[in-house]
Parts: sequence; structure tokens; C-alpha cells
Amino acid sequence: MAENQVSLEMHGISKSFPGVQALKEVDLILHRGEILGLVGENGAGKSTLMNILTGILHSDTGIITLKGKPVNIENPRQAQIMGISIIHQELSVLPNLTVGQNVFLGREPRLPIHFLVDWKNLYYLAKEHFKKLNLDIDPHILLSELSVAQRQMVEVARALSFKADIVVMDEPTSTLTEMEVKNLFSLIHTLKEQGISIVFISHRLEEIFRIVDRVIVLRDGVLVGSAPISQVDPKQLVMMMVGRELKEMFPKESLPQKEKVLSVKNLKRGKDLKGVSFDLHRGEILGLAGLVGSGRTFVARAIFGADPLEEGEIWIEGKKVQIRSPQEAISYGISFLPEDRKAQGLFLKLPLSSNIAITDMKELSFLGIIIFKKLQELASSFVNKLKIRTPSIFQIVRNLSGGTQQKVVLAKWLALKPKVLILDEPTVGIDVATKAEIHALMNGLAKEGVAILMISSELPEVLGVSDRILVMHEGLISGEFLRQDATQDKIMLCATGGANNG
Amino acid sequence: MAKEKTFNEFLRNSSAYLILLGLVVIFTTLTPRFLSLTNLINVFLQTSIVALLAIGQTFVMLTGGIDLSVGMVGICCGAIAAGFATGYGFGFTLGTYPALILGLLLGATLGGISGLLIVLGNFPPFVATLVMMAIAQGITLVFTQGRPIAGLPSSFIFWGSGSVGGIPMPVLLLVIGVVLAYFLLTCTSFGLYIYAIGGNKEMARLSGISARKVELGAYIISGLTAALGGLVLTGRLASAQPNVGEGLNLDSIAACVLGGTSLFGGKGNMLKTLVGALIMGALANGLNLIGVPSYPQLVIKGLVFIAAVTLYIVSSRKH
Amino acid sequence: MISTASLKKGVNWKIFLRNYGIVISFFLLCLALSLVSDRFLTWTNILNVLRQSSINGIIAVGMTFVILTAGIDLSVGSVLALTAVVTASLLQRGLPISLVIITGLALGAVLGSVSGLLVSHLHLFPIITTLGMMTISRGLALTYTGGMPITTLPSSFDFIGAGSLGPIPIPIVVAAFIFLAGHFILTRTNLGLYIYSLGDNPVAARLSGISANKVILFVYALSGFLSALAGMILIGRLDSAAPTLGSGYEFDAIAAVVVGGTSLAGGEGNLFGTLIGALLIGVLNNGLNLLNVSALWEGVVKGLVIAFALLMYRAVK
Amino acid sequence: AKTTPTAKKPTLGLVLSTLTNPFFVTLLDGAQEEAKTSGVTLIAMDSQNDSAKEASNIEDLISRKVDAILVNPTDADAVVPSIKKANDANIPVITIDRAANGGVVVSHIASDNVAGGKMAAEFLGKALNGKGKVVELQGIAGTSAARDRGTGFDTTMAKEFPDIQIIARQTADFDRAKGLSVFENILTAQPMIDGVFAQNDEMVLGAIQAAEAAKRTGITFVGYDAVDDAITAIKGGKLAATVQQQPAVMGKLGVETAVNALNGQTVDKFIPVPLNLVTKENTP
Ligand SMILES: Nc1ncnc2c1ncn2[C@@H]1O[C@H](COP(=O)(O)OP(=O)(O)OP(=O)(O)O)[C@@H](O)[C@H]1O
Ligand SMILES: Nc1ncnc2c1ncn2[C@@H]1O[C@H](COP(=O)(O)OP(=O)(O)OP(=O)(O)O)[C@@H](O)[C@H]1O
Ligand SMILES: [Mg+2]
Ligand SMILES: [Mg+2]
Repeated sequence: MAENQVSLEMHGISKSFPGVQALKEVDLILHRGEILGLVGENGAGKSTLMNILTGILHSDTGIITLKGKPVNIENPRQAQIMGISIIHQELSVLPNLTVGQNVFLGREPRLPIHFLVDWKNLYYLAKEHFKKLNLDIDPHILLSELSVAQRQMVEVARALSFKADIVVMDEPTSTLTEMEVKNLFSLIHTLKEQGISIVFISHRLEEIFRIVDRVIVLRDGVLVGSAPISQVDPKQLVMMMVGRELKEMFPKESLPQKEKVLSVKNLKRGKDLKGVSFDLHRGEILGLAGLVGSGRTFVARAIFGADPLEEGEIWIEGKKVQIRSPQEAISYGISFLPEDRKAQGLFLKLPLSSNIAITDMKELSFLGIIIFKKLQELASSFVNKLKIRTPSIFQIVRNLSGGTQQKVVLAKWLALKPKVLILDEPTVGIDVATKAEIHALMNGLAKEGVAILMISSELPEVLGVSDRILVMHEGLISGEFLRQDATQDKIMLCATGGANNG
Repeated sequence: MAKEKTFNEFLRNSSAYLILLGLVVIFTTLTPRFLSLTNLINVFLQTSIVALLAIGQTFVMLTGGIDLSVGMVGICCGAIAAGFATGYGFGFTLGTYPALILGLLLGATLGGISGLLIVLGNFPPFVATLVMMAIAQGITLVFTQGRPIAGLPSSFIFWGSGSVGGIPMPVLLLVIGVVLAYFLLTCTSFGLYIYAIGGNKEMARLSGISARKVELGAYIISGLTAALGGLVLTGRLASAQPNVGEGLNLDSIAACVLGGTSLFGGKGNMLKTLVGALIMGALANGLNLIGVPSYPQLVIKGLVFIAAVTLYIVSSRKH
Repeated sequence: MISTASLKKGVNWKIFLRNYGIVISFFLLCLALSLVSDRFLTWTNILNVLRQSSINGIIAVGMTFVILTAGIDLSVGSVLALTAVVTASLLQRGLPISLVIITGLALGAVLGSVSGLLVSHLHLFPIITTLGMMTISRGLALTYTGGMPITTLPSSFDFIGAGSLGPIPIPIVVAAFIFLAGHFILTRTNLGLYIYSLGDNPVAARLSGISANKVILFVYALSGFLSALAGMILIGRLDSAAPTLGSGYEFDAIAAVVVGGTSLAGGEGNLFGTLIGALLIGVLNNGLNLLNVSALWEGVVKGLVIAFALLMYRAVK
Repeated sequence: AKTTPTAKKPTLGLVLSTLTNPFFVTLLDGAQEEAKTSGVTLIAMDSQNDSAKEASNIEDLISRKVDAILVNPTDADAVVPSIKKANDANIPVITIDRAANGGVVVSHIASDNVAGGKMAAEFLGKALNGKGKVVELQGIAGTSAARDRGTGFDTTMAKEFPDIQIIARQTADFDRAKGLSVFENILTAQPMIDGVFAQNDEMVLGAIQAAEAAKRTGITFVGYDAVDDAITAIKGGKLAATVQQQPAVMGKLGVETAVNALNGQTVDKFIPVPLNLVTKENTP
């Protein structure tokens, strides 16, 4: 049967970075037309393994065999030529080029005079390609004008535009919402039917169970298991990943109090926000759901003073306030975890300790002089609390795994001990175990009286964690549910605008 | 609302043109001589050398680099070509055209060396081209022994001082250069890669582009246009001068930046670079025509720089 | 892909070279010079090099701060000239020296602040803003003096340039203090952390509640202040102030910073590197003079030596 | 001032190689004074030592239709195309201080840099009694002033004082700060120095500063230009001599000659401005 034809074999792959053994003797077999799930905690080595496969990194030891032939993959271009394409975990699209240029970068259609690009054809091909993928994006516009989720879809489109036998997807869904995920999955099935093999990495276990044929598990750079998906259940899988049993995924205990901490009234800004009002109570976790581009991020940014408002009022603890800058927001006790960690959250060239401490320097210094002991204590405490996987607190953040970086940003905002905590996609790219811990942490904070506004595109998360849920559609609140009344269907209906029409 | 946005967009895309237009209007009201045909040709002529260097500089800056050596490389190529054309220093004479071609080749080579230092030696562009600036200046001084090389054949001088149909050669060459460069940047994959690299070198590499080759190409082009500028300057001065060219580096960078090219790469275009250069040329010419003494000219020049960029920034701010 | 046992070692060796390569290059250059000239390693010559590097060094400290925020300051040389001629003319009018020094330094800080305000509040590109500042300051210095140098300063002012503290000349003492203070600010204070973070990711810095505007204002004001300080030492040494003073100093300062490993993209680098960079340039100039290298060859030699010094370790990656 | 109603007041353009050097500022002062007394308009322009800027300046003056152009060229060859342009526009050209190697020039007003270098060499040679070790501080490499002064000095030294050894030739770019540090380094390299010739006063003043700081005495310093500071230094016994050109006189003669030429008088093709060696005995 075609399914059993081995398409790729990686054998004995090891890789170490200064202070970290990222991979130890890892073996991987991928069959033709197979969807292989690759799971593991943050920093387990998933991306490293795939980067070796695609020529971005070079392994210290090990052999890669493609269709039975040993190969040497020197650089990304070679990998492409050998029919391996990858969707990177971090967005790797170029914001100052157009969508179409991004998709075909490096393989532009040419005019008869060979060095001239056939722009017309390029945009035509892009459009056709998008049609096949059910994507509604104009290939002519600049990528910088797209939302994060749309950029992710462009990245997917780019990877699928190669005539590849193997497509690696490193957390392709982390910034996508339900609709796009569905779309992507039906695509993956089509590819599978064409005999294309897929490596699928995700921290969303329900996706793993929905789509993959077989799953392999990495823990601390070691391959700890491989099984057809039909032979494992989620509990077992998590146990393999973390090496111990996990209790409830979304434990929920706190009870909201009635005291209003934050009220916003009629927030308006162009067509992004068309009059948003809501209250947030002490000890409450308020979920904010909606489709990509519905304006959730704008609500958060407006409250935090990151964007100017045209109209609207913000009240904190019963007092009307003017918030014109993040600094002022912070002084009112508001914290804001932005959705794009690389662009808005991290200082990649600085050590982990500085990244965590930076919002809290007033506490950690005397007369402007840093008290290093305090700073290191703070950093260490968060490394422990959030299980941040790092060789030391002085590790440069650029060298951390994607999910670990997310934890660092989260730690930065928790360090402030805020009254109001706004989290925009807080668990993007975070592994299940840690996600549960973060949710527990949110519950703990809520119990202590922190008011939390959580934006999330992952409906199970919204449903599991929130006391109350708001749904946004095109810059307006289109629905509100108490925890006990909310269901995925009701939320989706409001999110797509269905509730307003009918 | 929508109208306002498009107006802002218009302002942002054309602020360089507007500044140039503003200068023209101001100078025309102050002195009628400014808008005469001969003077406009003067402005173009006086801008041509800096603008030629700015062409290559734009390529380099689009990749996120900088080339501090353009002035000196230009002078160096001018001197060596003059040596070939007159026999100075070599003891034998080549014809004007072989000399000019060797001059251009030398420019491409020097630019290529900067590029190699950057892509293989991993030098920051600033340092690599600073080193090249010192070396090119050194070669010039050693070769010329610090003396100008005169006695150029008239066919050589023609390229800097001659004119075709009333249009001075430097202006003609500039127009050809800008058109070619514009074409290269917008119609070829090389041009696309230049922008891609400037956006993010690492990501461009991940996309399978051989970023090193493209970056190297940008520096070679910069060396080439620098040489062209140097040869034209040599023709314009009817002699190779070992000691000019110091100010040309910053001027060429300023032309790019006034035209809206980002220092961090990925943003900018060739026509606007030309406009940026013309802004500087028109300013110098206009101030001379209305008789502003030389010291205050500096102050005004500085103020106009700042004002120009302010206009650009303020108009491009999103609201 | 076969395992290479040396690879792990190789990695560390590369990191070592990347971090200390410039220091190694610097010592190799010194070694070479002491072999070819027996005058090089004498006490007077070492003081010479240090004294000559002190002016560039002081300016380069300010430049490092600016570059760490991903900016650049091209106006240092002209600001130096403008503050120098103003200081000199105040001295000639017989104002008390301490007052004059304070005025001069304040003027430098103000000129820097103007660039800083434009960069921080209007978000102008640093390169063109400071290029504007450079031509404006030069123009003002020339206008103010009519192009003539201001000469014969009161001899009591000489100590700044020509005096010494024990055996160590004042310029060296001042430069050492500035380096130490700068290093302290960058590594030990909130401000230092803010400077690095701003250069690394300005968006994240603003969202982290850092008053980016104040930080930017500070670095440019500091750069202006230190240029003025360097100017005072210079006129103290020269006993005159010309409006042409300091032209080209911006390149020496930037070269010192960048050769010292600070990234022009911001967020990465330190003053130790800048110190070595400034000394490298100083030793090079000194060596060229000691060996009586002809003016015609100076450029070639300088360029090749710097290229070689960097190639030593930059090419390993 | 009174004007004759019939004759239009002539306008002269004066293009100077640089206005950041006191020498040319003084030249401009002399020209302006003369312009005021003879009632002509004088437009001054600064080429910033850049031949390309000079070409632009002259083109702009032609655009402005001035009656005559006085030019102090940055370089003898580089100025030729510009002079030819002025010739084409029928605007008379006068060169000052530096000559042009081509084009039609009504008159050239200058003192001779080669002769000045010779003068310095003769003075220094005699002061050292024909033997000793001499250092030469050079101007910006590639400028004609540096070249000509150097040529005059070097050839005279070689011919007339064979026992004098020139032990170091280093450039200090006509700059006082560079003169200081370069000479500091030379002092370290050379234990014995008897004399110094600097191709301008700025450099020699820097060198004197360095020698004083290093407490090295017995060095005879000779400069060039006779700027005010140098005169003071001569009076104070620090500087032995400096070659004086008379920039103010050059400027004055330039305007005078231009006016005469415009009035149809014949003017001399070459108007020499005498050089002066200023020493303690003849300080003004
Ligand atoms: N360039 C690097 N330098 C040093 N260490 C690195 C580098 N890249 C990765 N690492 C380390 O290697 C380990 C594996 O990282 P990797 O990115 O493969 O994890 P991952 O499984 O993809 O995690 P995540 O789910 O968070 O994306 C981590 O400990 C990480 O810190
Ligand atoms: N930091 C930002 N600054 C300016 N515009 C932004 C920013 N973040 C997002 N946008 C833009 O806002 C628009 C819609 O916002 P966005 O897509 O973030 O809404 P959302 O409901 O929060 O959805 P998402 O789940 O994608 O965050 C998009 O066009 C996006 O490009
Ligand atoms: Mg990963
Ligand atoms: Mg969002």
C-alpha cells in the first residue's frame, strides 16, 4: 500500500546549543501520505528537529534519508528543491512586500527575457492559488496591512505553493481561529490524498486527535514514544509529554465579586471600534471572543493607551480617567500582554532576567540603581513558577523556544502585580501542561482580586476559563454570556454576526 | 474620513515632490532667474554627480546597509581612468573608452570588495565601507602622488563637460542611470530580493533567497555608479582631483533619506532618491542665486533638512 | 553528517573570539608596533596615545549611548565646534572659568536635546536630524566667529587640556571617569536597561511603560554634553578655538563604537568595546606617525589594519 | 556714496576656495573693503575646498549675470572648464592666489607658494647653521598649497643645505588639533629635533603646544601665513618665523583690477603680491 512507502527517515539526530542539549539521538520516520503529529512540551526540541530537516540548522550527528537515499541538506533552498517545505513557527513573511510577492518569493514567474519578473502572472497565480485554498486576501496589498492571523494564512499558502512531497507545519494554528483551522484541515486532507506527507506540530491536543494519523512525542530532546493516534487517548499523550499525570485541563474555582474595577463606555475609533462598553469586576475573568479582525485587540490597546481614542470613557474603580499612554495605564494598575510577542513583547537581544524585570524597575532599584539581587530573585521566582525552560536566567531570549518566550512575556506582566490584567492570546504556542498552569495561575490571581480580561481565539480556552464571555463582531459587542450559558455554537453565531441578523 | 486618509496617503507618498515644489516656488518668487531654462539645467547638472552616487546608495540602503565609500571610490576610479587615458603613472596610454570601461570595472571591483567583507567577513556595512573609503582614498593619493591629473583627451572631458542637444552629458547619464535602476528595482527578481533582504535578511534567507549574492550585488552596483559619478566628475573638472569627494558620501546618503529611503532597509524608490538629490541641488543653487552668504547657507540647509523630514514623518503618521 | 568531536569546543572558541576578538586584535597591533618601534612602549608614548584618544573616547561614549537606542549622532563634531567657540569667547570676556565651563557644557546638552526632541517627539530619522544639526551648528559657529579662530585664552583654562593629576594628564582622567560613569549607567541603572530595551524593540519598550521620549532625549543630550566636554579639553590643549574644530570627528567616534562591536541596529554593545575601539584608532594614528608613514599611504594602511583586525574574528561565524 | 546716473553699478562675483580658513576670510575682508570704497556690489561664495562645488558656484554666478568673476581656484586644472564657461558668457575672469591652467584669464593676482616654501627653507637653514634634523608638517594631501610649499621647501633644503636632514614628513591636514597630536607622536619617535617647518601656522601652533607640554626646547619653528596668533607667538619668542602672504592686499587688488578691466583699462596679466618673512625683528 502506498501508505507504507517511507518518504523520509531521520536517524540518530543530535543537536546541542551552548548550555542546552536540544536533541538526543532522535529517530523519525514519515510515510507517504501520512499526517504525523509531533508533540512535546515547550523547548522539547520540536522546532529544532524540523529546522534541521529544512536546512536552517545543521545537526551535530545523524543521517537524513529521503525516499531511501541519504541526503545532506545544507540550506533552506536545498530543502525546497528536495521537496520539503515548511510553515515556520514564527511568522517568516516579509511585511514590506505584497502578499503575492511573499507567496512566490524566490520562485517568481519570469518573462521570456529571463531576469524580468512577470508581475501580472505572479498575481494571477497567487489569486488562483488563494481560490484553491479558500482564502479571501488580495495578493496586491502589502503584507503589513494584514492581521496576524491573515499573515499566518499567507504563510500557509506560501508553503503549499511549492510542489512539495513533505510539508512541515510548526504550530500553524496557534494564531488561527476555528474557521481558519477548519479550512486548513480540509486542505491538509486534500494534500494527504495527493500523497503528500505532513508533519504537524501543535499544542492543541484536540487538533492532534482530529487530524493526525500517528503521533510521536519528544521530551527534553529525546524521543519518548510513537503510536498510531487511534491507540492513545489524550491523558496518555499528556503523560508521555510531561512524564506525569495531569489533572483537569481547565480547572475553574473562583467566584466573581460585584465590585467594578474597570468600566469602558462607548469606545470609538474609526471602523475598528464602533462603540464598545462593558464592565470588569474584581476577581472576574472576562473572556473576549470573536473572529480574527473583529477588533478585540483594539479594545485592549485602547484601554492600555497604546492607540489614541476618538471617543469613549474609561473608569477605574469608580473614577473617570484619561489614559494616553501605556505608562499611564500601568500607573493605574493595568497590565497588557500583547498578542504578537516578537514584535510587541520581547527584547530578543536582552537576557531573560531583564525582560521580566523591565516593567518593574521602580521596585527593583534604589535611586535608579538596579538592585541585582532583587532582580535575580524576581526572575528566578518566575522561572520556577512558570516552569520556564532555560539554562540560566541570563540566557538571551532569542535563544529560547517559542513557547518559552511566550512565558517570558507573561512573566513580565505578572511581575507588575496588576489590578487589571489584559491578556491578548495568552497561551499561544504554550504546551498543555503549562497552559493548565497558566490557567491555574489566572484563577489564583482572580481569587486574589485581580480583574482579568482575556482575549482568546481558542474557544475551549474561553469557555473553560472565563466567568463571563463577551463576543465581538466588526468592532461591536455582539453577545454576552455567563459561564454556564455559553456554548461554542452560541459564541460562533454571535462572532459571525448571525445573532444580530436573526 | 476616507477622503482624509487618502489625502494623508497622498501627502506621504509625495512629500518629497512637494518639498521640491515648495523650494521651486519660494526661489522663483525670490528671484526670476531661478526658473530660467539655463538655470534649471544648471540645477540638474550640479545635482548629477551626487544623484549618480545616490543611485547605488539607494540599492545598498534598501538592503539595510550603507555605503560610506562612494565618494572616494568615485574619485579613485576617476584618477585611475585618467591615468590610463593620459599615461600618467602607467607610462602607457589607452584610448578614452578602454580607460572609462576600466574605471567602471574598478568601481565594481571596489564595491564588490566591500560587499565581500560584509557577506563573507561578516563586517557591519558601516565599517566595511569606512575601510573601503580609507583604502580608495589611499590608492588615489598613492597613484596620483597627491597631484591632480590634467591633460585629459577631449573625448574623456566630453563625458563630464559636453552636451547633446543642449542637455549636458552628466544630466543625460543621470537620466539613463535612474531609468535603468528604476527598471532593475521594479521589474526584476533581483530588485524584489533587494527589498526582501531589507525587510528582514533572516526571513529572506528562510525563503530560499541567496541573500549573500543579492547583497553583494547591491554593493557592486554602488561601486559601479560611484565610478560613473567619479568619471563624470573627472570630465566635468577636466582633471582628476585626488582631494574632492569627501562630502559626496553624506550628500548621497542625505539624498536617499530625503527621498524617503529608510535606513533600516526595505523602503524607498529610485525616483524619490532623484528628487531627494534635486532638493539638495535646488537648495544650494537657489540660496546662491538669492545671494545668501555662505555661513548662513549652512544653517538654512540644516533647517530645510529637518523641515523636509518632519513633513514626511508627520504626513506618514497613522491616525 | 558525521559527528565531529571538536564541534562543541569549536562553538565555545568562536564565541570567545566573537566576544574578545577585538581585544586580541588590539593587543596584536600593539605587539606588532612595539616590535617595529622601540619608542612605542614607552611611558610617554603610552600617555600620548591615551591623551590623544581621550577626546575621541569621550565623544564615543555619548555616541555609544545614542547608537544603543538605534540612533546616530552626526552632529558631535559641529556641536563641539560651536560650544568651543562660545566657551572661548566667554573666556576672553573674562567670565569666571567655572561659570564658563558650566555654560559651555549646558549649551552642548541643549544642542543635543534639540536633536533628541526632534527624534523622540517628532520621530524624525536620527541620521537626517543630526545631519541637519551638524550643518546648523557649523553654520552658527562660523557665523559667530566670522570664520576666524578665537585665540589666546586665559592661561588658567589650560589645566583642562594640559594639566595633570599626579602623573596622569587631566584629559585621560576625565575620559576614564566618563567611561566608568557611562559603564555604570549602562549596566547598573534602570536608565541603562531602558536604553538597551529601546534599541532592541521600541514597540515593546513603549508598551512596557518606558517613557521612551525621555530616554531618547537623555542620550542625545548626553551626546551633546560630552561633545562640549571634549571641546573644552581640546581648546584647553590648543589654547585657541577655531570654528572648524572637530570636523570629521563623528566618523572617528562612530568607527570607535562600531569597531568595538556595538550594533548600529541598537540594543547590543557595550562601552568596553568602545574603549578598545577608540584605543585601536588612537594607536593606529600614533603608529603611523612613529613609523613616519607617508601621508599618501596613511589611508591604505589604516583601512587595511582595521579590516585585518576585524577579519581576525568577524569572519568566524 | 555718489553714483553716476549713466554707469550702472557693476556686480562682481568672488568665489573663494574656502571660508573656513582665516587666510581666505582675510582675503575676503580686503576685497569687501575695496568694494565698498569703489562702490561695487560684491557677491562672495564659498567652494568649501571642493572643486565640484566651485564649478556650481561659478555656474550660479553666470546665471546671475555678474559683470566679472574673481576666482580663487581650489585647483588649477579643475577650474578650467568653469572659466571656459565664463569666457563663453563673455564674463571676464580674474584668478587670485592660485592660477588656472587654461581658459582666458584677464589677470592673475598671487604670491608664489613655491617661493614661500623656499623662503622658509632659507630661513630655517640659516637659523640652524646648515645642519641638524628637521620635521616637516604637511597640509592636506593633494592640495596645491601643500604641494607647492612642500616643493619649494624640499628642493631648497636639498640644494642649499645638504647637511640638514628631514627626519619626518607627516600630514596634519592644516589643522591645529592634528598638528598637536601628530607632533606629539613625532616627538616620541625622534629624540633629536632641531627645526620644524609647518605648511601653515595652525599646524605649527599645535606643534609648539606639543613641544611645550613635552618640555622639549631648542626647536626652531617656522610657519606659513602669518595669522594673528602666529604673530603673537613670534613676539613671545615661541615661533621663529612665518611666511606672510598678504591676503587682504590680494583681495583689494582683485577688486581694483576687476573694476579697472570693466572700465576698459588694460591690466597686467600677472600682478604679484610680495611675500614677507615675519620674524621677531620685523613683527608688525
Ligand atoms: N539558537 C539557539 N541557541 C541556544 N539554544 C537554543 C537555540 N534554539 C533553540 N534552543 C534551545 O533548544 C531547545 C529546543 O528548542 P525548540 O525551539 O526546538 O523547542 P520546541 O519544542 O519547538 O518548543 P516550543 O513548543 O516552545 O516551540 C530549547 O531549550 C531552546 O531553548
Ligand atoms: N498593534 C497594532 N497596531 C496597529 N494595527 C493593528 C495592531 N494589531 C492589529 N492591528 C490591525 O488591526 C486590525 C484588526 O485587529 P485584529 O485582527 O488584531 O483584531 P482581533 O479581533 O484582536 O483579532 P485577532 O484575533 O487577530 O487579534 C488588523 O487589520 C490588524 O492589522
Ligand atoms: Mg517550536
Ligand atoms: Mg488580536
